[in-house]
Amino acid sequence: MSTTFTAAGRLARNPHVGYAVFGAALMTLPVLAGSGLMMTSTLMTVGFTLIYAIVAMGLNLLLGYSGLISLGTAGFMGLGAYLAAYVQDDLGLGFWVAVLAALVIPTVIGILVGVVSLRVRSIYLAIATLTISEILLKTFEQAEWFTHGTAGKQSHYPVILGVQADRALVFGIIVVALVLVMMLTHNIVHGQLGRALHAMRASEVAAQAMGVNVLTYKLFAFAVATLYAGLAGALYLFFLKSSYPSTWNLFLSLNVVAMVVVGGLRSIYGTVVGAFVIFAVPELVLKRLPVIGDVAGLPYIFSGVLIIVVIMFFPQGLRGVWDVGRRMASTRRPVSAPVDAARDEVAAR
Amino acid sequence: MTDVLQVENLSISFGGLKALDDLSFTVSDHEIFGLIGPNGAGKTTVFNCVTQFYRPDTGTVWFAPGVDRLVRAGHAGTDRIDLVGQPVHRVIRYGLVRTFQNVEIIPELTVLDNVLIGGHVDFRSSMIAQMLRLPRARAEEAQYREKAREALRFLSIEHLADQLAGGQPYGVRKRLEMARTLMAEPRLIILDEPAAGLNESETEDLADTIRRIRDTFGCSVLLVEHDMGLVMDVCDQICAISFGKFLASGTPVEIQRDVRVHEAYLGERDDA
Amino acid sequence: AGGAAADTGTGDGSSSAATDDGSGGKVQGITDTEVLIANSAATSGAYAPVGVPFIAGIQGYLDMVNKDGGVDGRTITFLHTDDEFDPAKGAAALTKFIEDDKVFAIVGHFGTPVVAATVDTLKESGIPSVYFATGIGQLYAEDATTDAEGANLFPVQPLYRTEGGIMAAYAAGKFGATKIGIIYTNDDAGSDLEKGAVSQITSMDGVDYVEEQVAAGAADVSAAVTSIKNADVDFVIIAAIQGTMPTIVKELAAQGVGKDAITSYVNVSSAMSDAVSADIQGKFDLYGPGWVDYSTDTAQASLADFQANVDSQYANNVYAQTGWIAASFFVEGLKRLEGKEVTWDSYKAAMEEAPIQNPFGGTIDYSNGQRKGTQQMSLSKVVPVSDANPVGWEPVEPLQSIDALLGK
Amino acid sequence: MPDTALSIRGLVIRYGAVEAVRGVDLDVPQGHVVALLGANGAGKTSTLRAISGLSPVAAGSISYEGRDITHLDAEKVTRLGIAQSPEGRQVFADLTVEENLRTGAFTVRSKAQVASSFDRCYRYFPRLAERRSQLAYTLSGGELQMLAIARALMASPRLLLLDEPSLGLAPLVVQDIFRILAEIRAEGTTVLIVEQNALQTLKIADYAYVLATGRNHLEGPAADLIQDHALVEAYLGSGGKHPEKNTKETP
Amino acid sequence: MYALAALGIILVWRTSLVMHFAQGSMGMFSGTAVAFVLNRTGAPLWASVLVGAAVAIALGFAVDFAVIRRLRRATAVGKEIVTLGLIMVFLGLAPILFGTEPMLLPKAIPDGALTIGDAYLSYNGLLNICLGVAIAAGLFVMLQKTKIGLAIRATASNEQTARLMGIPTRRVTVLAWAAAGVLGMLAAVMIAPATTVTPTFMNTVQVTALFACVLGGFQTFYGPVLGAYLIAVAGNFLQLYVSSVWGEQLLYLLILLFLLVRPNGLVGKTYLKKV
Ligand SMILES: Nc1ncnc2c1ncn2[C@@H]1O[C@H](COP(=O)(O)OP(=O)(O)OP(=O)(O)O)[C@@H](O)[C@H]1O
Ligand SMILES: Nc1ncnc2c1ncn2[C@@H]1O[C@H](COP(=O)(O)OP(=O)(O)OP(=O)(O)O)[C@@H](O)[C@H]1O
Ligand SMILES: [Mg+2]
Ligand SMILES: [Mg+2]
Repeated sequence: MSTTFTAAGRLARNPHVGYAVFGAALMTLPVLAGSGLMMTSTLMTVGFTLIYAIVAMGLNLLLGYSGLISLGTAGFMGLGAYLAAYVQDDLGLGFWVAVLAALVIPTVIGILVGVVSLRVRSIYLAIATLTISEILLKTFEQAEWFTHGTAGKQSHYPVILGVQADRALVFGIIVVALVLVMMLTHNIVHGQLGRALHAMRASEVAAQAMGVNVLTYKLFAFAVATLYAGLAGALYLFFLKSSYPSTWNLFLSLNVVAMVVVGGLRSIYGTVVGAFVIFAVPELVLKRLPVIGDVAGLPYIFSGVLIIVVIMFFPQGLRGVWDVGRRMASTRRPVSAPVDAARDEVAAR
Repeated sequence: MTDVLQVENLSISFGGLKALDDLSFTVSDHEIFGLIGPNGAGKTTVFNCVTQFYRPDTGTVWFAPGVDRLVRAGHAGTDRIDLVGQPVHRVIRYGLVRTFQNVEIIPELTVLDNVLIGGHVDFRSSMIAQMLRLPRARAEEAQYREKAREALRFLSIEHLADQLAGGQPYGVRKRLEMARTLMAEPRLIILDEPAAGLNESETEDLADTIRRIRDTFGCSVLLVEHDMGLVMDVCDQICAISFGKFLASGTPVEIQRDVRVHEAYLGERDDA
Repeated sequence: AGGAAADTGTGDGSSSAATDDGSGGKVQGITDTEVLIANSAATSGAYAPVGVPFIAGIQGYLDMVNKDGGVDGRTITFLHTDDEFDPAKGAAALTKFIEDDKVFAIVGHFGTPVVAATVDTLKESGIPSVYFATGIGQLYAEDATTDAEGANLFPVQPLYRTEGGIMAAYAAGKFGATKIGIIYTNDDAGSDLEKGAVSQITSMDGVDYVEEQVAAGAADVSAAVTSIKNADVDFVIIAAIQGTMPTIVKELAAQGVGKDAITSYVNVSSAMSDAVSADIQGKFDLYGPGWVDYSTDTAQASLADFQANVDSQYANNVYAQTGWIAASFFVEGLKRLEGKEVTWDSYKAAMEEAPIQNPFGGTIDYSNGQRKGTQQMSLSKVVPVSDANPVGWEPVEPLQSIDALLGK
Repeated sequence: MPDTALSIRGLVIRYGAVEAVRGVDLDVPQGHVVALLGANGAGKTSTLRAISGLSPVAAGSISYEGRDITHLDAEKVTRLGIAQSPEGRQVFADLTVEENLRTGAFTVRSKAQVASSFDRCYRYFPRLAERRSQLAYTLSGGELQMLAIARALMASPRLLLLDEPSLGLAPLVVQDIFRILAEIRAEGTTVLIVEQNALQTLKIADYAYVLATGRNHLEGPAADLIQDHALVEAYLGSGGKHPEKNTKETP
Repeated sequence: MYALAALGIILVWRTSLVMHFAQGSMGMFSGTAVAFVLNRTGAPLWASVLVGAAVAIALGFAVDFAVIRRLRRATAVGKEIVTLGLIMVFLGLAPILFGTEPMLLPKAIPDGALTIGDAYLSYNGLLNICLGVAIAAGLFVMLQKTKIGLAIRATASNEQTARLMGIPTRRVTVLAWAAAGVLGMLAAVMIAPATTVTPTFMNTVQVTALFACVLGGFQTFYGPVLGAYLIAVAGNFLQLYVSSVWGEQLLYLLILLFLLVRPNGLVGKTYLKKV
């Protein structure tokens, strides 16, 4: 009895089990929706939220761990979406090739772009990536053979292993992808890779002195971020069955940054929460509130206010709520406050 | 072959300012070598030139970390190499590690994780292996954790291993930086003002630690410090510089007797 | 494509509408007292200036109908939500309407990105969808017999391609242009207009063209205008909507291009004529097609109704008027079923039954699966605002089709 | 006893759950040099920052010349004539040496006085005069320290707070610093100094406090404490290494 | 006009180290206010602009008091995201407050143009350019030569230490936000005559202003002004002589390549951390 208990305890403490359980919980949503206990539209909103959580996870790795800010997320996500559509629908090569293309090509382009743009720092990098995103966006509008231009690209639910997917199945794929991404991210940040990224953010010079090849690791983080963005783009396409150029604009990139910041830098679950707050809360909560939901434009304003308020009260993101809760639960390890202060100092510099 | 580091004719200038002017000195095996000089004499600049944060205008920095080390770093067939022109992040591969004048640690990581960064170059598992958490990578991670704990134990701060580095007092952070250098199997450790901000008894502990490091790890130490008590206590050899130029060198006793050093640096003889 | 999806709809309606309510005559969102319809539109942020009046127009018409007791004893309830012009949000909203709220029809589906993302969903579900506030090509069909081909879609507003063709036809047919300059924006409106115009021009003998692209929303279009000027054209098509159109016109005037120009019907509003009339005064004329014709008595009556039922701030707002039109088209279908059973199929059949009168002039014929939106356009030109002409546009030509214009 | 310039009662400072200062009392008489000593992490810096309005004060009070300044904004504290050379130098990295000094004199209205302050600082630290148009971040460690001290002097403060002024300075310059302190004191400036260099500090100070783990541990006229060197040594030496193990010590 | 918007961004960046994404939206908001006053009350342009300036200043104050000031503990990115929230608020508020009808603004100088050879330049355009250069020059002098300038730069460099020096950093930041607001408003008023006043009319301005900032470098005030004019000229040139379809992409690509060569912009200095 007690041995099973400890084994179970160990299992429960394994973060990967946590992610799997999280995924399993999400998998019940299509069932709920199918049985009418939950609105089907909620399933769609949650699905898109999870897709954004995937992109945001990549950006969190970039921003939270490596301290690099990218405003090019939307462009790469769009590229993933269009590639998936092009390979699946125009070339007819099927789901797997489409996913592969959406993973590989943006990543390769991301790395190439990274080689150029990672030479510039901080704010310049942000805008350099914005430049790339704008170039991609303009290309989506113009390259009709590829994107169907401003009429928007249409696609279909994929056929996977001979099975015609439907909304619930694509949702399931999104969940699986998210769980894998969470696990992968966990592995990256809880090991040598993550430490090297940390070191790079805290002090580039010290990191170099410790033998961290800064450019390689920046590229690595950038590549992972584009990989996730490409994946998310493909999932977006399969879920929406369409892609429209102007979707992939600066505003989306900023929203993804907002998800990371609102959820909390360097927090895996926080990123999912952030995506939920930024994308789903306005849809599922604000628009359904009395008064606010009734006046056109008000929910939108309140989404903005929501972002501001969260950052005002939880400068470390909503993850901070978790930390505070944990600190209250066990006063044994009062660790995060000094770090906050230290982080402020870093930020102030 | 008994010289680990040979700095020859090093010069660098910033704009019109000649920060280093034809400076040469040599650090031997197992030696604790002190570099002293007035503020702005160029000591930190020497360190930066040796570790390639700055590209010197002229001069060479010969480093002889031992043949196996060179072979491991991909330089078979030589017994020393010129560090000038090497990328910064490669320098540590040869066994040359430094600390910083303004302690550089990662506040958001635990003390242990901070030390683990020091082992970065020796980490063998590929990125992929780490991302997939293959058994090999896990084993290596465990092995390095143990090594990092040892390093912390060596500096008597093992009990702080799991605390965040950010909240630690200055003294602990300095030790932490030192523990980090031990992870890289150093041949030469460069310390920039390790005693700054420490009180007298802590400084004494530091002297002891530096000697123990030298003896345990069989490496050399190159040290910049304004605390003459420490310098005179631990150093085997001292080189004094002023305005980027060589001023004097010798044993602590010789340096203390040197008039030029007194004029430029030490002032009245009432401290030490 | 028809075969696979044939089970969702049942052909051209006439055979199935009245009787078949079991398998083919699907129905939802309708009770003895109420009809539920919905749309999502961007009513916040950048597109609020279009979305908000549009919704107000729809609601205004429905209010008028409901005040008179509704249609066949049913009042019409209109649900709408803000999709922020985001296709993901729009798709979720549409799912909500169709599957959760179970509305009877979608009226005034709004915005290119959202419509493009959901047009397949609409076709799959078979839900009657009346009026699209966009002009994208996916809505166009010559003889849609199944929902998979878009039989359940009833576009009203001119599709940009159609309009582009008409603009070119006016240029050549009315103004005798032989070399037409096209300045188009890189958004859906601009490029579809451009495509329509170019395909029309290439089908006409002896007419040539040059074209320049500008960014939608660009503040500086001088390069494009200079190119057009240097090409020495004799007529200019300004394929741009909203803010970019005045930018281009002002630049044309500023650079002294001095050739008459035509722009999209979307721009035919007092706000736009205000924006440019001073600049072009005495330099050249700016024309714009219209798919409505206020000159008729019916149109004047409709305008009075419109102004009585929508917020006074939208009295001259074209987007509010299009909302009004959208609702009236939908209601027309319902009215045709008075006393009969209302199902999706019967509704679609009713829409095809006979051409439908646009309250502001013109008719649209959906019979035999035609889904082409408005096919005839009038022409008006910018004049200074006066008491006689409060809108700043003066009618020049009545509604005409391309063939009529080219004298075929 | 002359008027009290600065008086601190029961000061408590918390960073999140860490209690860095746990009830410190301290008096600085007008025109005196008072030393604040203690091991690493004893709470000296936190105390100085609290005086300047940079640390959040959880409990206790700080008054300056009879006026309560406990929760006063940093910028207003400075306007009262309190200047600080902070720990870690904190110079404006992307400003030149001269501009840095000018910020120090921000609260000084009179141009003549600013000019004379410049003269004085450049006289004390000729090295800074040589480097006056160099960007601060390129300075050496010691030069930065000089700049931080000089910048505080530029305000011609009536109360000068120095946090480890000798850090990173060459022995010769350290001697200069202590000489300068004596000179400043002679001009009537009150000084509260935090130092690791206990012996030398006690030599020029009038009175000294020793803190350990955030509490008053020992105080007395500096001359007496020098005599009692062994005692000082014991306190200064013990607290540093394992501060968190020392919790049982209370006065 | 890009120059002015860019200046506003730089001003906020220099004082708060926050990338001001809402610059365009705030300019849009106060610019719309100008148009609203002008169209509804028939007030002359200059009076409307004054009202707009008041609105812009009030907005700057409001944003600083209500939001930025309370963000002491937030990171720079956090603050940047707050400016994103502000975009949504202003974009949402504008149609609700000022109605959804597109509005118009006349030019300051209605007509007349200068012709130099083939090129021509309207007097209004000339005014815009002069104003841009003059404001940039004024800001430059203010920043480099005056005490307020020093206070601004010190605040940007290290806010806490600046307070320690007795610099009223709050007033400095509020000033910067208000000034940025006015600059945004001016940019809006200049650009408005060329188009209509809608919630989106400042979008390209925002993006172009950001590009102007990197092109010119964030460290100086004249850099971004230079960058803005360069982008305008090069953009036109590329579209005229290369391709109206791909000209813009090409321009962006060039900016990117330029950054490769000069990672800190035209007149930027490298800022190396010294160890
Ligand atoms: N990047 C640089 N640009 C301009 N001057 C520099 C730069 N780096 C160093 N200097 C100048 O070179 C001189 C030597 O600096 P360095 O930091 O080596 O001195 P140091 O001997 O370490 O002094 P300290 O003991 O004060 O730390 C100083 O006067 C400094 O101002
Ligand atoms: N910003 C902060 N956040 C969290 N903890 C802090 C912070 N600043 C100081 N501390 C903690 O408060 C305690 C007192 O610190 P303080 O800097 O006041 O000590 P000190 O006496 O000046 O030490 P030192 O000699 O190292 O300068 C230390 O344990 C330190 O780790
Ligand atoms: Mg140094
Ligand atoms: Mg201290």
